[in-house]
Amino acid sequence: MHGNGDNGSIRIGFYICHCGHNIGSVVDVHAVAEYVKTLHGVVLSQEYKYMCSDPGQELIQKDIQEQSLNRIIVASCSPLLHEHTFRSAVEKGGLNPYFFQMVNIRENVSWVHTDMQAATQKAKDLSRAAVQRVFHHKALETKHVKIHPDVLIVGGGIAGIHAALTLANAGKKVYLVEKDPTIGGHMAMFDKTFPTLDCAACILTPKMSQVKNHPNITLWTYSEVVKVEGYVGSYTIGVRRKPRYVNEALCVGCMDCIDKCIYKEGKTPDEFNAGLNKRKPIYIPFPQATPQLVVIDPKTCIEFKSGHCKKTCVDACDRKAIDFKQKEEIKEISVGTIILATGYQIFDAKRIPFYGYGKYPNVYTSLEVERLVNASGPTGGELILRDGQHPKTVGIIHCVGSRDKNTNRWCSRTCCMYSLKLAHLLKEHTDAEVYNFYIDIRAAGKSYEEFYDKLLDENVHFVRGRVAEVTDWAVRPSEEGKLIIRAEDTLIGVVRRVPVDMVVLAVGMEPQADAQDIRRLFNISCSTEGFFLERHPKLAPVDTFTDGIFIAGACQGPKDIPDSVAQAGAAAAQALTLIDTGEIELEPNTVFVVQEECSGCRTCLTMCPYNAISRDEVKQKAIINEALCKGCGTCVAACPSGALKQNLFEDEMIFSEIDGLLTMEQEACC
Amino acid sequence: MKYLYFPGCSLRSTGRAYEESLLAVLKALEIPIEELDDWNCCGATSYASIDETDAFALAARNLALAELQSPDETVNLIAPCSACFLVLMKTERYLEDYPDVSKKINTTLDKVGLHYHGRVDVRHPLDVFVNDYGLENIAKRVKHPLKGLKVASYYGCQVVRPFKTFDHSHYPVTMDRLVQALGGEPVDWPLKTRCCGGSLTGTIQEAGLRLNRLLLKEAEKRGADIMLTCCPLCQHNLECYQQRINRIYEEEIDLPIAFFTQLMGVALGLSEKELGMQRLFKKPSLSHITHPKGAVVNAW
Amino acid sequence: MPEKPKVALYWCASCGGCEESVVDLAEGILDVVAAVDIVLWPVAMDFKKKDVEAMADDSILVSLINGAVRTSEQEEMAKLLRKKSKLVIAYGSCAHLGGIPGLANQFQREEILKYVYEDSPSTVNPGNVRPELKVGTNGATVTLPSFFHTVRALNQVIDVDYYIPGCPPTPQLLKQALETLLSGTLPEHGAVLAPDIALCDECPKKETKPSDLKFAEFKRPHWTQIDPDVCLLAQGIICMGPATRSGCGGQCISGNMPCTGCFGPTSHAKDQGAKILSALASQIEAKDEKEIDKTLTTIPDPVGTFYRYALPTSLLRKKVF
Amino acid sequence: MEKNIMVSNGQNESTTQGWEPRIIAFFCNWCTYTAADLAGVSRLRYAPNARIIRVMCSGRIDPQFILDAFAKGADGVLVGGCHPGDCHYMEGNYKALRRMQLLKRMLKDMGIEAKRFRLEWISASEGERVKTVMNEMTESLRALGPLGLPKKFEEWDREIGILEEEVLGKEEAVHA
Repeated sequence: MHGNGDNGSIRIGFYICHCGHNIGSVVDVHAVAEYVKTLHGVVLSQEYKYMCSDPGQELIQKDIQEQSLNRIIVASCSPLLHEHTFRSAVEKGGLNPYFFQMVNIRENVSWVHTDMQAATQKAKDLSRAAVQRVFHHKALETKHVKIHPDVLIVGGGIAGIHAALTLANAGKKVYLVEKDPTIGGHMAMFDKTFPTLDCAACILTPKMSQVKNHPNITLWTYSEVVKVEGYVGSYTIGVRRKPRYVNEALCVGCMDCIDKCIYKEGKTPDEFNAGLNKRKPIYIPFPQATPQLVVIDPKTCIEFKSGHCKKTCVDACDRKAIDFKQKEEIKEISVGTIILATGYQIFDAKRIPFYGYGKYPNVYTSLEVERLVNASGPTGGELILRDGQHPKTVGIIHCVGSRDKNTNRWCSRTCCMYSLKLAHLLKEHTDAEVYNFYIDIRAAGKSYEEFYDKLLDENVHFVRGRVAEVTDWAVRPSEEGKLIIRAEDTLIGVVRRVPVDMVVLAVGMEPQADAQDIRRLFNISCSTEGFFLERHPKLAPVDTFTDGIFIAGACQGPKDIPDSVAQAGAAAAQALTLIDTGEIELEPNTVFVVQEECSGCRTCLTMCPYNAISRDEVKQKAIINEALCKGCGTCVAACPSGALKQNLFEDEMIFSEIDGLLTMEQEACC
Repeated sequence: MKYLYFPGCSLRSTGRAYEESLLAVLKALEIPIEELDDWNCCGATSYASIDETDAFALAARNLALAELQSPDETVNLIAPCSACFLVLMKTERYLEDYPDVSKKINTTLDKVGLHYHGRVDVRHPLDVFVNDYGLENIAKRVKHPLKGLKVASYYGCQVVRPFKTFDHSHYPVTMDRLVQALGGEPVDWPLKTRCCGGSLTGTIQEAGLRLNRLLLKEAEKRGADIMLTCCPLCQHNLECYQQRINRIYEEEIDLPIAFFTQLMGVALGLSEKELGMQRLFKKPSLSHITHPKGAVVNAW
Repeated sequence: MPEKPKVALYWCASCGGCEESVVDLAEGILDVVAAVDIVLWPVAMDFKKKDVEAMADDSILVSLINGAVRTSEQEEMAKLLRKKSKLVIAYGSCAHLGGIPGLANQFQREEILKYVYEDSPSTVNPGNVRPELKVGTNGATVTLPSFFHTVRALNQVIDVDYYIPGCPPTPQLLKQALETLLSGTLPEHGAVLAPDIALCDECPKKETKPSDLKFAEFKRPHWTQIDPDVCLLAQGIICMGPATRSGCGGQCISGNMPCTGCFGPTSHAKDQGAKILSALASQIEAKDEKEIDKTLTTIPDPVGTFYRYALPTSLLRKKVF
Repeated sequence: MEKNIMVSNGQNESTTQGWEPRIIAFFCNWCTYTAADLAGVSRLRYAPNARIIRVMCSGRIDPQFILDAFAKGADGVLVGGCHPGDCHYMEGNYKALRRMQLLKRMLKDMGIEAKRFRLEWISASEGERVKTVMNEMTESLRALGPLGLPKKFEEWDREIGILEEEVLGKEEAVHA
């Protein structure tokens, strides 16, 4: 069907949207509508307050029927936002949705320009281009692809865990891939959680073991995704399973081997305890590690370094689980959707030298303190400083590596609250004087402010001011041997020197070091600061620009536990929607070959990264496999004789846009 | 590429030792420089406080001259004095960032047949030595390692602030790394960039002296044998007022204050004359370094 | 006997090859002569402009005009023939696309005149004399045509009904064309009387081209020993075939020389040069900018290579000065 | 007459009055077009001289489009794609890069100033970059003046059908 009226006439309906004041205040909407009326093929041209509203959409449907329109143009916001909305409106009106064209006069015009005359001219030009373009539009079939019901979840922190359980409980098969030897992520390292002060382990470990034991969850720890191929509905994933040198099937996590290791004492900083103590080359990250499996760290194990170890561990294991020969293996799986929950890393406090981290032993990061006050931590929960003291006074410095042009500009959102929590715990453990140095207290969350009040009652001191430096430079006898925190107390307008025994740096949250690699691997985008970019900040917060890939938790931006869990649920729901629909609509912007125009020169064959183009050796012409074609159009641009065409982006359409944009009345230039 | 050199007034008066040692060291390291022809006062901090635009114009003239004198794509202009360094750089950045300012300044410059196109990069000698020439290369040329010499590096307020330049604005380490490369022992002290009182020593002396006292005492407390500066005014303040400070506050501070280039020169084996050592009130005793055998000759 | 249909042949800015190609009909020319009445053919017959002027408008069935339009005379004759003919055929690359003479659109008129009359090595012209457009000799004034700034294809001067491409067109094409016209069943106005598909379609070496061709460098024919049995592109030699209309029977290719594009683009492409540029560049091996440029330096003259025949009818038409 | 026929460098007074550069920008859907949207959402203000045409990938951009834009009256053409290695379709931007490198050389040979054609890699997060590039390009084109090919085509064609006398007059002028 060419979709044109009787005697093939083109009948265009043009609608321009005020978008409240968003467009109307900068673009003379009325003038544009009037102008478009004068263009060839335009039957109807009108303005409307909110085109995306129901009445707006119904307007289109009504006009299609009453005025037998066969081309629809809406000038409003970005097609990335509402193209789908209007296409379906057009379809409801009984017209093929691809006779629709959108003109972006908000993001591309009214929001970026101030000069009304110039903006209006630009809107006219863009509209004229669209009018000329739609003449070449054709009716197209929307493509559908099946959705493979299995889901890949990357990252075994609280977000990944929650998403995995949600999907698994809904009966979907889930692969949970975690790069560390255990799941649990940062949350497992925390002592208590704000504002409820329930212990992190108590609420997390049950979920961890559920994951381990869930029939629908395949848990691969100590593993990394190395290959991502395919597209929404059918992804092929390659997972590298790093060797633990311990046979998972045999190990029961009795830890005898660890006791028997020829290293009597640990030698390597213990990752789980933020390096506050040492672990052996053969270890279990922490008592509730899931899975309960021993790992051997080849970097420090004598056997791997010299090959001359007594291998006491091997003898210690009566189940013969230890296997130095173990090799990494690559598993290949097929999934339809992917959830990335790769989390965050903490800000490296060394980047702010004048806070003295790494220079003064008694300066700690918040994460270290979490372990320090934790019963299962290196000191069994007793607050002993690196120099053996028990602190009488503690200073907590907020916004370390947050809200700071020199490091990270964003607010890490969690530091205020966990600082309050730590203040409470420190008092509880030591009844020391605790000072909080803050810029603002951001306690925006359910019963967060109340927690802040509680802390005020606990006589924790709050100094409103950004700390200038932490120094051991004593100017008064009272300061000798202490760390002095210098900050301007902006509430009383004086610079204060507060001598303390212990400094806690409330370090901010940053994108994972490998966020960029992950982004490339999964073909999604990052926002400026390096966190994964959501499809829309408000309306599609867990979607990405790549269909079938969703994001959850702190990999999308700093988040506390409740938010991460909520987002994980949302991501799981999005994946479920796809799976249960069973198929997804794809843009029909695929490429096709006009057989009688193709000379079989093979140029296009070298263009396609998806092998969607092959050659009919009998006819000696190119043929396109629509299912594989992703619609980039690279081959079309390369076809030397113009025999390839891309639906929705045919040469004629683009030439007519160019023509429309430029054939303006000379005098009315921009 | 060759460096242009902007001496500034201090290096021709109170800071002569700085210029002498700087030039000697540059020569020893075979770093080619050329003095900026017809340079004029940078305006220091005082002019800007009276009329900023005029001050910019004054400094900008030097930048324009530099462009005339050098064909390089980016003209490296060395300004050893902290004040000159800061003022010239500040001017350069303002002209770059604020078209209206540069328009105004350039119309002024045009009147005397000059124009600034934005090609100048104002450099500090520390930056040039450490980041262009390289610590390894310096270490290679060290004749007398400053063995066992405890050095407090003092940067003063202007070289790393307010602009982020070649080092951390709160905790610079360039001079300390240099000292290390020369075989010396940097003392870690937290007052590296604290105020030396600047011109206060001449105006509200009490305040000025108090500030100097803090610096000197802490440096001594941290076991420094000598304090190095890269600013003529700092050097002057810290050195010349020690006796008065001792008198007023009943202290016994006795700390040599030298320009970092002087100690560089010593390590590179240059003579005290070349390095203007004789101009220091408190001569550091370095004979054990320059004559490790403990030879009879007293270096000073 | 009924009057035979009249045919005119005229040459503008061209080399004469097109005239040759008519003669290449060999004995076939006799059938033509038998079928039609040639009323103008400067190269072969003694008719003058005034004879044509004397004819009634539309009295010529078809004029075959070859050569590009560079002088006022060519313009004048083209317009005259248009007036007198029912049909005008742009015959050969020059009339069709601008042709080799069209490459002169890379230079300014004055540059050309200066070179030709003063600087060229073969010029002996002490007084740097240039031809006068108007010379008065005893009362009479002799005039010469003026030399335009721009070279044009025929359709940029007059309306053209059909095009016969080629440098020169093959006798077969001419024969077919005449037969169709005489048969009275006319193709649509503006048609190019050759297949609308790229040359590879009829290329004898077609099947020897690999499907994963990548260019590390481009070779020029005289730089290399050409393998007669393998696709020239596969040998790194720039062949315009993929972007050029077929119909020539791949003569150059069979002669072991690359296609230089004389048949012009297919009707699905706007700009032959841009198209082959896109196709070839896309297949360059290098990924990094410097490497890519290195490969590209092996194309010494992109415009001359990609627009050898079609510069005046390309999107940009002429170098901007 | 000579003047009119001689092709101007586009700088002649008649064209520059109240003239504003016209830029056609071809942006890829996934990176640069998204970045332009971001610029909008962030309310960054930039010069209104560019008109964006959205394609799925910079690899879709046919050199014909760029030439056509110039021929139809664009003073500059801007092509925007994902950073190398970041293409949503894996390699499209590399294909684009290769074509554009060759196209640049050809444009140079055809007398079109390098500054009139610009290839930029702008990722979805670089809204600021969109603003900068738009402004920079508008400024450099303003400095260059109009390209105005359609006008030039008219000028070039004016010589068709001018009277012999004028030609003669001109020809004499050349010799004098």
